[in-house]
Amino acid sequence: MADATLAAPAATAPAAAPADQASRLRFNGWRKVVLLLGLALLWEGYARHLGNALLLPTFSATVRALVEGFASGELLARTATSLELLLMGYGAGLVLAALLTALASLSRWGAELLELLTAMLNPLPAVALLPVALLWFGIGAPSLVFVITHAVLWPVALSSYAGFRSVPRTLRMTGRNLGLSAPRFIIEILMPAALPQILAGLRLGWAFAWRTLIAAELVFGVSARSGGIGWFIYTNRAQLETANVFAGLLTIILVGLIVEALLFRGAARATIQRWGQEQ
Amino acid sequence: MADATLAAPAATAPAAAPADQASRLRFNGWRKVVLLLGLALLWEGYARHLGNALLLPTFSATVRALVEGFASGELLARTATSLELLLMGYGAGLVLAALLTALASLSRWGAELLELLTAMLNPLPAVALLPVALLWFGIGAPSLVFVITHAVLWPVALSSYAGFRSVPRTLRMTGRNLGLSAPRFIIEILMPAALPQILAGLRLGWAFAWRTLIAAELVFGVSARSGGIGWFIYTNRAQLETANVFAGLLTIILVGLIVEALLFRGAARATIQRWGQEQ
Amino acid sequence: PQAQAETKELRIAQQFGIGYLPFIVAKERRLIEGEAVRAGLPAPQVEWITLSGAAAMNEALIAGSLDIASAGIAPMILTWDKTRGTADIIGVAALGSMPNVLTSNNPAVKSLRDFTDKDRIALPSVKVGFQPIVLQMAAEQTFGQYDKLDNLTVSLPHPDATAQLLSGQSEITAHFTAPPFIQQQLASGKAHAVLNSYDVLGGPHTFNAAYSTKRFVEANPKTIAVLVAALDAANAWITANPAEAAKLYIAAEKSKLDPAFVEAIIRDPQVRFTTAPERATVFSAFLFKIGLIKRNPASWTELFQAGLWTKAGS
Amino acid sequence: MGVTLRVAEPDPLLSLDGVTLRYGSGASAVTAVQDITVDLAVGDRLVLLGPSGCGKSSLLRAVGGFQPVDGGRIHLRGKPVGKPGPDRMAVFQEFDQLLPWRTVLGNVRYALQRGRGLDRATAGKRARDWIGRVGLTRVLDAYPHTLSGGMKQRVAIARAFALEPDLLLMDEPFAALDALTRRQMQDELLALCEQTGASVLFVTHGIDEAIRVGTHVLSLSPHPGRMKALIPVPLAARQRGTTAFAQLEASLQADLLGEADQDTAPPSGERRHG
Amino acid sequence: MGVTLRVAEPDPLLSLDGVTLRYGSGASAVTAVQDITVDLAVGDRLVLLGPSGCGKSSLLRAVGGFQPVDGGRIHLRGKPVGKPGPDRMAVFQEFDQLLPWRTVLGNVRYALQRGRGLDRATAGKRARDWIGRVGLTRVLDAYPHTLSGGMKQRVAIARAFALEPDLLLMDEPFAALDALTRRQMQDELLALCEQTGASVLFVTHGIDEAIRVGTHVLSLSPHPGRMKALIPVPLAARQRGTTAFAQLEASLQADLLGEADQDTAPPSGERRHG
Ligand SMILES: Nc1ncnc2c1ncn2[C@@H]1O[C@H](COP(=O)(O)OP(=O)(O)OP(=O)(O)O)[C@@H](O)[C@H]1O
Ligand SMILES: Nc1ncnc2c1ncn2[C@@H]1O[C@H](COP(=O)(O)OP(=O)(O)OP(=O)(O)O)[C@@H](O)[C@H]1O
Ligand SMILES: [Mg+2]
Ligand SMILES: [Mg+2]
Repeated sequence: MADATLAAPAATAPAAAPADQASRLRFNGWRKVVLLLGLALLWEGYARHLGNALLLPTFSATVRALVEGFASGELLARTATSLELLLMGYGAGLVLAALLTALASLSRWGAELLELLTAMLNPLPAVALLPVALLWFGIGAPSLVFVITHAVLWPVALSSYAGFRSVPRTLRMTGRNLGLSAPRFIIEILMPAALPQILAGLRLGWAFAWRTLIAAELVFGVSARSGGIGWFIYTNRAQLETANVFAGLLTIILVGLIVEALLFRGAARATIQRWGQEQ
Repeated sequence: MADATLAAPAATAPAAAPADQASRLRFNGWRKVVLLLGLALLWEGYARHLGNALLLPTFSATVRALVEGFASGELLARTATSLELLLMGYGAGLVLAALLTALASLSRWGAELLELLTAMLNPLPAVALLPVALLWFGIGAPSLVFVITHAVLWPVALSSYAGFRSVPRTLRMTGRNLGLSAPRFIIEILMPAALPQILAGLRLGWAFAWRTLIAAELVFGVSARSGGIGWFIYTNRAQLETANVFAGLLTIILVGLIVEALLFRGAARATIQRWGQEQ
Repeated sequence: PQAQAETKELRIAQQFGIGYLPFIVAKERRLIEGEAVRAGLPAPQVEWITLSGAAAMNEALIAGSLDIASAGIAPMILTWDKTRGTADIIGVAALGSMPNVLTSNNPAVKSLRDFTDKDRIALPSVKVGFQPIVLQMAAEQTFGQYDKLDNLTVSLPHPDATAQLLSGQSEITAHFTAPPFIQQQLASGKAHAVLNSYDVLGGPHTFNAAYSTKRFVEANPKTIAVLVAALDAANAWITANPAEAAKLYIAAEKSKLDPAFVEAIIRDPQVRFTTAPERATVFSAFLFKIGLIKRNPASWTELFQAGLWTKAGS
Repeated sequence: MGVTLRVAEPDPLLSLDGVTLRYGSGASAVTAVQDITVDLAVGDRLVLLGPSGCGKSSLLRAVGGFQPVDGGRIHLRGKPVGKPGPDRMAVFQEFDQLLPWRTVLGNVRYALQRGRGLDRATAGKRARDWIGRVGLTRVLDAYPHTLSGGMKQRVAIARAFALEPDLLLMDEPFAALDALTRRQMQDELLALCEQTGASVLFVTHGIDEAIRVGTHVLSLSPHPGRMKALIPVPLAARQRGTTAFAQLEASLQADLLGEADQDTAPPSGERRHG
Repeated sequence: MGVTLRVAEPDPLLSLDGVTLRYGSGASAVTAVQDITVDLAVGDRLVLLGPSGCGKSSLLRAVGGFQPVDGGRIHLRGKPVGKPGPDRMAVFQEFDQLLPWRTVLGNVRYALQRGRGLDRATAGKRARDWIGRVGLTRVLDAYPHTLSGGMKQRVAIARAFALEPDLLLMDEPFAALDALTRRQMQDELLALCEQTGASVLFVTHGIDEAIRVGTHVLSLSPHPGRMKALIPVPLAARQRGTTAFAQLEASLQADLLGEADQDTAPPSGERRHG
């Protein structure tokens, strides 16, 4: 029967899964590597078939550019600059999202405000914030942090709040039964209970922070000195150094993969998977 | 005791809430209006205090520009164009997200692929897709639809998949007990069970579709004839017609509010709230 | 028979601004179609597209989504150099000469030497755009060091930079800009001119140029000739009817600008609508000197297609 | 057996006065319980006995402060019952009342820290003690999702007992337990009450359990739950095997089984077998 | 009472052969049940009786195909048990086994449509019938979250019964029901078995229920669950009040209560009261 069950769809795999967790983890890694290799080969093949290095360099050319970029130290410095901005904006976004979501779960007014602000501001592109950002924060890094915050705040708040709202009634009653204060109720009951959704929000926020950073670096007044990886991409794009452009994008992909593997997966494994909140 | 309980935090309001749902709905609307008025007043006040119409027009000036824009028919036409693109991209994104998520819940390989692609592609800015988009779809609308699809696909897929993974074991077993085929299991069990998360993903996808559309309209090329609301914003920005720029943004906000009120709230009320999946 | 081999449709991309007036006139007055008929060719299906920035132009051109791109002369030369042996782009025609001006709202700034660490110079694009290159040329002339001012530059689109400069509430104290923003800023009284690109280049120079791939130009010589003829016709018309040209521009761009204001820009003696490139080699020489291009064209004819060689370019 | 109204206690711990609970509003409103009037003195253990869906859980939730009342009043020590609090610890009917992100020990310890304000060490010690008493020392560090149904309920019981509340609200707490464990839990409950003087509101479907655990039994009519009888359990009846027990059991059994639930029992026309 | 191994059925519906179930791996592995060997003929109703946490639910899940076996084999009609299917309908122990987005009627009808391939109208008719039999006609159009615990379980029971499976897997299905409703459900179960020849695997903590429902009782030892005794229930014992019943009940009671669970029972040192 073990065979039969294993043949069943993975989505419906029995909860006994932890049984061979250790071996599975190794297995997963293996599959990821195969998939990554496959994607790289696909890229290489398509780019060669296309034969237009100005538009789409081969994977190998991109890797060469990446290695050179890191060897020269430029790509590393640019990545560091971007990551610094990103983390500041991400942090600020998380703090604001936490505050807004807390407010929303504490009072009807807060809930209405969160819903309203999310529906109104979330669709606005970063450009829309430009005038206000420049007014409040001036040129350069602080404005960038501001738009990154905007990019992170809404997805995280929306996901978390949706998570809060679907915490089962019994769990809520358990928390209230202990006479918890509002902050404790939020931090010690709602947040862990909504962690799967919060984590999904954090992942999305992270991705949108990147997107926004890159898109905004051009419009938001960065100077050659302080430019991050967006600057690297744009200047190389303007010079048709396409391999470098893709090296920059590949860097973002690599950072994404590392953060996903180390941070988000790790966090999920240490929490919601361990707690049985996720299959 | 009724008083005492009502005084309790809203987040912990008893499940008896549906009791006065009808009266509550009216109440909600009232609060929203108050909040909206407050935000409008804040805008007006701050803009007047600033006294720099070039950077930030007053709310009233923006409304005037909005009314004129709609009266002349231009804003309406632009909005219609944008909405059309948006819906196409949104639709394509949803279909792809559904396919990817289904694949991910059917096989381990699919799951790994989804996780990998999301971690890799989600952080990439629209500009990264430009070469490929141009190659595949040429300049103009199809490319725009392509990047909107990219913007919608990942948040929806990620949220849905997170939702799928946190469907309780008993519910999964119930579905499997009926010997459902894989598509049925996904459509009739996993999807409704994960609806709170899917709805959150749809909301986010909607917002990101807008953001991307506006940002991409110029990068991806439009002709004056076919330009949408992004074109409206850009041309007015190029002419320093700031009130019109904000009228364009206000239009996005209004569309966002309407879609939220009619579509997402309505959908939530007809489903997850009715089914007790959300407090 | 040869005409039939040529393209039936022509996809032309422009950017924002009055610098693209010849394109706008050709579009609105259907000059390309007219010239084609005059040359005995079937009128091509012309599609006019607006794109922002040279990079998107280049990618679209290289991807084959565009037939004719347009950008500042400096980025075009850069692209010409970068694509030698691959996409092989080549200039089709200049889109006129007009000065760009470095303006400032800081009364203390009278010349490049007066900039301090507190000043910020807004440029519409990064590093290799038209204005950054001219600024570097000026810095080279002033300080003997072309990247002397790079640390003061920030990238900000023309309209935003203009708003910032005029607001006086921002760190932006200078802006290297193009018509009509120059005239708007100067007219406001809040900014003054610090540097004129004509002075840097030593005279009138091409601002924008239209370009395509060698392959397209060679496959469609007649169409290209028609295009150049249409641009020449547009330029002639503009010069002859500045008031009407202003009105046409305002109508086509749905601009809120005052027609008299636009007309004044068109009538500005420094502004010349011509398809002949001017001082293109000054740019290429500088770009070669600072190592941005690997080959220094001996003559402007290397940069532009043969159909233009009869013009009095430089 | 008619409705035996409780003589009003002079200084009741808990007093319900004409309590009515409803769900929904307007035409679709469902009345869960109607007009419940009963007092609980300190040390009383009131067992709610009644058919499925008659509103027992709702009533417990109302007393716990989790649910508003739609008619009548609930007073605790003379004051209207307010927000939920650890003075009224509840064991809910559902299996998902443990915090999934805390271990068995963590769940009980956390409740003690927050509900009783104990420091971590003291709370941990007391938690271990109670987890031992419900027989779960083996799974001290297990997360709730790895427990069986009965084990989860025992953790919730240990948590409620450990907090030594004035009033215990227990909603079919022992339903998922085997006979032996159930008896042990009953013993623990009685011992706790004796020791701390706690009062209990207890829902069960077992008549013998009702007699064993309760000082009084409130039997409710089928949906919507109305008071059918309030029966004191004589001390003599508490011992199983005595005639007093047998008599009380028989009378309760007749009360519950005899009057068929017109609402929840299948109409005779619908039944084919049995 | 020793372990009475079942004589192998000639053509068993279900046969468990040395079944062992484990959770986790390596040092942290927990054995839920060990070495269970038993055959079920068509029409047999095997009751699993055993202390909380001894692996009854796990065993049911394994037979249902929801969980892999870690030792031994499970055969259904001679073939290794495969994926779950409507031929083995389960009533789970948890309350959240209804689809929250379907009404009471919808839940049962949907199961009939998918599990039995009936069209909507036929399925609806049969669903109504069964919902009536579990006494829930009143809440036909209610969503699960508005039901009481016992009502939810009854919907699940109606759903399982309506599908008329070959093998019913019932995990403490009547634990949340009052005595009257419980008896009605037992009757429905027995009638259904008689009518369709269904076999049943039934978990309960009630000894009287075990005797009333089962043709055989398998008593399990405390964690990890091993077979302690497999006792056939003589026809004579099925009627409550008979001496055969009383004897069997007493013997089972002694079996369950007598041998204290060394693992789950509180160590004597830890107990302070009672
Ligand atoms: N959230 C709710 N919304 C609407 N009706 C509800 C809700 N909760 C319970 N009810 C209804 O109230 C009545 C009483 O429910 P309650 O859970 O209190 O019953 P109970 O006596 O605990 O039953 P059981 O013994 O089955 O647990 C039932 O008819 C039920 O349908
Ligand atoms: N998902 C799981 N992971 C790890 N251990 C588990 C898991 N599920 C159950 N167990 C363990 O397996 C054993 C048997 O659990 P099971 O639920 O089968 O018991 P049970 O006999 O049904 O108990 P109850 O009568 O309390 O419902 C228990 O010790 C439990 O801790
Ligand atoms: Mg109940
Ligand atoms: Mg169990």
